[in-house]
Amino acid sequence: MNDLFYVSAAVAILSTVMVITKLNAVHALLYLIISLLAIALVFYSLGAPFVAALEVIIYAGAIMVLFVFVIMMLNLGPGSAEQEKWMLSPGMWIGPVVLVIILMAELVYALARSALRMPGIAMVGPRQVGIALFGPYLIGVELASMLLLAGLVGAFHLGRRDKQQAIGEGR
Amino acid sequence: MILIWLIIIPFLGGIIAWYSDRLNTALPRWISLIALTFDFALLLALWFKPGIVLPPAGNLVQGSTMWLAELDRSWVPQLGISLHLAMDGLSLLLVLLTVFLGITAVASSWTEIQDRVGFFHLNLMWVLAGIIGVFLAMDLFIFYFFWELMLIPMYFLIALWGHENRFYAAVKFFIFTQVSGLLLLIAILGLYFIHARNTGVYTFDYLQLLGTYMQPATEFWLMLGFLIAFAVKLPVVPVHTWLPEAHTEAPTAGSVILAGLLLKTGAYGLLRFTIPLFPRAAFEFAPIAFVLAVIGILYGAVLAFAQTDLKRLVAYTSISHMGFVLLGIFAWNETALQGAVMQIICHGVATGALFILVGALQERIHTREMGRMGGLWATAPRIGGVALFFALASLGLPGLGNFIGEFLVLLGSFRVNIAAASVAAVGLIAATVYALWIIQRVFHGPNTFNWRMPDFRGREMIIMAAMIIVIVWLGLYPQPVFNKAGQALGNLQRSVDIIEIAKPRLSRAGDTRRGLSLFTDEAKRSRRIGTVPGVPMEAVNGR
Amino acid sequence: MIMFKLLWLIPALPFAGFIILALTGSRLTRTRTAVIGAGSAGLSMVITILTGIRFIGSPPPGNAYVQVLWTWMSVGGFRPEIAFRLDALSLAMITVVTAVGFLIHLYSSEFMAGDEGYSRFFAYMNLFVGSMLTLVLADNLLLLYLGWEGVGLCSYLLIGFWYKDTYNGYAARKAFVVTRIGDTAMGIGLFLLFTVLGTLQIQELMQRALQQWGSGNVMAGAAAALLLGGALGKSAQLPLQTWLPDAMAGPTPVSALIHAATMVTAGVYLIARTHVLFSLAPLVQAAVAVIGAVTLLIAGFSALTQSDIKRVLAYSTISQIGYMFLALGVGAWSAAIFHFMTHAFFKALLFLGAGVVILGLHNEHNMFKMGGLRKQLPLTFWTFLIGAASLSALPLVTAGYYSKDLILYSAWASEAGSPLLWAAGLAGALLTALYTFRMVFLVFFGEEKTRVERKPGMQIKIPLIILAVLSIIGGFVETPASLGGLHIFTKFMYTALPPVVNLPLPATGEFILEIEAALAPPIGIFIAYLFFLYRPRYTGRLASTPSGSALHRFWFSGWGFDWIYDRIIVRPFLWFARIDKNDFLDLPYLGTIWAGKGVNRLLVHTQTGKVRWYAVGIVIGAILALSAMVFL
Amino acid sequence: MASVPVEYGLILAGILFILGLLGVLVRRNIIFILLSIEVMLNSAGLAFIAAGYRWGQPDGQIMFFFILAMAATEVAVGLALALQFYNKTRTLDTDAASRMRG
Repeated sequence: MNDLFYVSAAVAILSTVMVITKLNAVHALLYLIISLLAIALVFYSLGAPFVAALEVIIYAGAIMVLFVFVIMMLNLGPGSAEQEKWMLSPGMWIGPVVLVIILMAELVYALARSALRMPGIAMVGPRQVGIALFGPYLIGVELASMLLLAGLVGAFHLGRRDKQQAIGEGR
Repeated sequence: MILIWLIIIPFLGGIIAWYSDRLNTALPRWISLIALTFDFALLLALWFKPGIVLPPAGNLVQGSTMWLAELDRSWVPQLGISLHLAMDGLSLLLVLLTVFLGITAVASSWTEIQDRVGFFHLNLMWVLAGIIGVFLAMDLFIFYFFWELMLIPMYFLIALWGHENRFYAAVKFFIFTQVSGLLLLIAILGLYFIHARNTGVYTFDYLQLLGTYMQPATEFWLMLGFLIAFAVKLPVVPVHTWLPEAHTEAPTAGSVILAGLLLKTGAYGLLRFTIPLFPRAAFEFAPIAFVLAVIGILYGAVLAFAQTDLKRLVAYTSISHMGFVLLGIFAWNETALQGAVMQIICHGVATGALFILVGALQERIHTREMGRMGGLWATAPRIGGVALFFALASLGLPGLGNFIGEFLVLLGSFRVNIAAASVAAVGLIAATVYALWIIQRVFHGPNTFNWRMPDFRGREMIIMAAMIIVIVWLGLYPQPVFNKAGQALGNLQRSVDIIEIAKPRLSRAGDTRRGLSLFTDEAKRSRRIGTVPGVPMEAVNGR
Repeated sequence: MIMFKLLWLIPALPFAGFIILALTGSRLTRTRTAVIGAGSAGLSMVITILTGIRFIGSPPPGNAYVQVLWTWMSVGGFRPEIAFRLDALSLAMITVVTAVGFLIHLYSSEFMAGDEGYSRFFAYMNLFVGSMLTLVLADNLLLLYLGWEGVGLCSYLLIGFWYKDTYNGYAARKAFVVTRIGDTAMGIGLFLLFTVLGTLQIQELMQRALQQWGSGNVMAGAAAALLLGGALGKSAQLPLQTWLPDAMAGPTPVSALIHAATMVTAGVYLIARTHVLFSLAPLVQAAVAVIGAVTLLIAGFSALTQSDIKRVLAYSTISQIGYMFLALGVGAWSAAIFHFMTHAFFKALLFLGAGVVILGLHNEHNMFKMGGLRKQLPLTFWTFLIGAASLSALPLVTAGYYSKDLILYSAWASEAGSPLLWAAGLAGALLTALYTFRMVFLVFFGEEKTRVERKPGMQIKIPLIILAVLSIIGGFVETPASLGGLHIFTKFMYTALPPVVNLPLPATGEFILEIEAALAPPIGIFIAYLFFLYRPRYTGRLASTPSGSALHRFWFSGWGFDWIYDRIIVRPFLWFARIDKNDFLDLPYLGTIWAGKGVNRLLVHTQTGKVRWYAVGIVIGAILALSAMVFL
Repeated sequence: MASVPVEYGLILAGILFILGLLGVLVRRNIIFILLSIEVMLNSAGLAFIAAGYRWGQPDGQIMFFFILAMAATEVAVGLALALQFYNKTRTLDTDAASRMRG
């Protein structure tokens, strides 16, 4: 199990690096899917098989498909990669990288301060999760459903092309 | 119950006036007038209520015997908030002034306001309700509530019906009063918690908070919180600059209420709260207050003279006159306090009348710039005569009420601080300069711009006649007012004396107060309290 | 006693007249206005005279009668009353005020006939008479102060009566403000007196002062000096004399009543009333004498150079009040009041005569454009001549001689007197005769330069005649020892004022003093004749020398006092008012506004509108927050 | 079963999080920004899972469940916005939408 964790962690990091550096959106998306799958494995190795499955089905499946659709609808064409390259000038990396490294150093320092190489305890199966989900967290679930509904309505509203725009394009 | 009605009548009157606007634009005016007249009648009933016997000297009498009318209902007992309204002679006088000026304000805006009449009267009546509440509240929480309540309608009065620069003026007014109001809130809460820590009783009740013991430094800072809030309203000189703007830009009724009433809430606060609640700190502060008062008197007068905008000029005179009030309050002897109360009332009436006059002029010739006026006496002798009268009242002509106020303030403060009183007296000369300047610039001289305008007629003459009668009455026979105020002021003074006896830690300020051993009755006073003039209490008590 | 009960009517009647005229405005006819205006003053005079006869006939106990109307207020031991006190001093004052007041009202009813502000004029005049009577009759200093300010107000209103001319307004304001400076000093004096002695009731105050203070007490000195400040302002004495010449901008009857006969002598009355304080403060009293002496000389020299007939009379008034102050300063209280009385008669007469001239010549004030009016205005000439003789103190026949002689004698002989004061007075007497007859010669003698357009009617002539008679016989009630030694007036005054304490002086000494005092006026008149009638060229030559013209200008401008006050008070005040019009103290608040706007302008740059930029902000915030959590 | 130390999971979450953050900071294309946000959300979920693993409780997984719901909503709305944005400006460059600068 340990090996699984280390390997999939390495894969996740590498593919995530590719996500933020690739110029082509579809390529980046594919790397993200790989990253998500690797993280699903990490979840499994951390004793959360149910979530690992969710990760694969919902994240890597459903959400990523949304991205694919949108990229398809935008229909960016061949020039987009060049434009992306122009937008991503090397000098721009310096500031963010410095900031991010500081943040990371702080995170690691914070973790290292309480370093107790704590081992995990046990696998938590779908059953326990389900009981908790529909027991004490029931209101949370309801709220999540409402959030999803709101997202649905919002996405529908925003994604709709208003008439004027449609007329403008038709001309 | 009569007290709550005093507040509710204008409050409801305002709402009804607002709605009645839709039926007829004259209706809000009549409704406001009727509501205020009703209030006035209630107050007259209180005025003629059989007098209350003064409690024997040296006893702070609490409870019903102190008041002409009282209402004390528990409201939020958990936090010690109660709906405690009470009226003594001082409050009665100030509420009477409020309603009287309210009526004149409604009458003076009869033709001036043509836009959103209903809403205007709503704001007007609510300001009045708030002011009445401030004068009646005996619970600090309720007091603060009314204190804030009167600001917001005032803001709208300035911002919606004001003149050219109204938004700037309204915002400036609001920020000044709001910031100082927050200091007041902090100080109230500080007092509340200190009282609770001392006694375990959480209460906002004024009478219970009187005499709360605290460290001198704490007392000083809390006193400062109260003082600043009231000083901004009064206004005392370095924090006065909202006043000229607000007064100038407000509509006539707004200026009348600002100058006649809102400023008075500051004076009332000092009188009722700042000094009785924090006597030692206040008396320690007294020398500074004297200096500020004197500066205010002279500076306001000089700046009044410097103005070319007539309304602004009148606004600056308020600063000068309220300096006398500050002087009188901090002198804290009967003569000076009575003078301060008299000055409050007379300044309210006289300055209100001057603002109505300016408003009437502006309505007729559409300018406030004195350079564009001159020689108006020939075309409007009545306006000229009335203006002359109130200018004379303003410069403190004997025989008129303002003189009584200023004279008594100076007489009382002379006993406490000769230098302050003497320099303040110079303010009378400066007052002469600006008051006569108004008359010269507006009514005398050649009528360069060939103004022709209608003179005062019925409605305006009635307002003016009422105000003239009040001023002359107060100038020649002010005793009824002194009788009413005397009992209340006596109670306030006694409450301070008792606190000083109860806590035998007389500070240096105590000496300042009775420092002039030259003067016999101060020495007498000291003997009553049990000190030798000039010797701190510690020495007497052998500490 | 019934007569005394009517005392309150004496000031009340003019006040009633004022109220009626003020309320009716210009709706009454001119005749009715005049009847109300002059009638109220006349009625008041009748009551005064009846009361006076009664008072002299059977004096009330203590030689004083006090009528309390009501308690003004009662605050913390301060309990002034609206109360009137009739004693010898106030009786003399009210008699003069009502008599001269009524005559001038009568005169004005014709003099002002063509003026559009007819009823306003009479309203103000009535208000003045009422206030003046209140001042004089007041039983306590606060009521006196009410009258005191009231007359100042009326002076202001009447100087600026022709308000359309900006200069008149200036003169009026100057008068009010300058006198108010003195009034404020007086007010502080009242505070001091009440604070120390605990009352403002005059008799009570004087008694307590005598009990509590010895002679030379600092408090008494301070109080007396402050009251003196008020008196100096009101009576136009050095250094507050500058307003009176300008006050001549008002109508001539006003100058006659307010600025010659009555109001300006209020200061003399005040000092006489509070003489106890001044006796307790010898230093201040000496100052009164010195101020009087210096003022009478300075004003005399200024009068010599004026070309405006009314300004000559104004300076002469200052000078004559200087005599009264001199008398007060040497303790000759009665002499001061005596001179007040005769001065009221002849100075009112002179002003009224000058008014006739001015009216007749279409508002011409310049004496050099007049001349030879003797033939055209015979009655005016003769009465004016009588007034001038009385002012010059022409010996034996005029009232002015007797009063001035008394003052000069006291200045030498009194305990507090000194030969220097006497010399100043004597020089002043010569000067008085000189400038008075300069005026008479310029106006009534010489060649006729203009035609008189308007001849006076009966309402003008009657007051002139009565005042002329009074200017002659008014002095016979008090004569020096060598001329019969009548002392009716001073004896009467001694019931209210202490007699002057004279050093023993041999009878021959007194006689010599009288001769000298009697000689000064004729010499002055002779010089005037020499310079202004017989050989006017000399004058022109003298005035055209460099030092002569410089001196002329210096005297003409009233010794440069106006210039000094303009530089040290008026201009700094105006300068400060101008630069501070927008209030320096608002700057800190404006500063906060500017600071707020400045910071806003800086922070605006952080709002780039770019999402990534905001994200960087979040990251930096996160770093800081985390640092705080980790490292703190 | 020798288990993975919880810290490692947390560090992995941290690394992924800052990578996502880097993406947000560096990329101007709105699609990439959304992708990077997904990475960050996911790493947050990972941190919860790691915590849940430490205590053997289901709460961590439930938090992940909620994050998942939120991410789905966010992506739906965000992508709709991106479409709208592209329709309006004909670009995906977020810097083009800077009308709110002060």
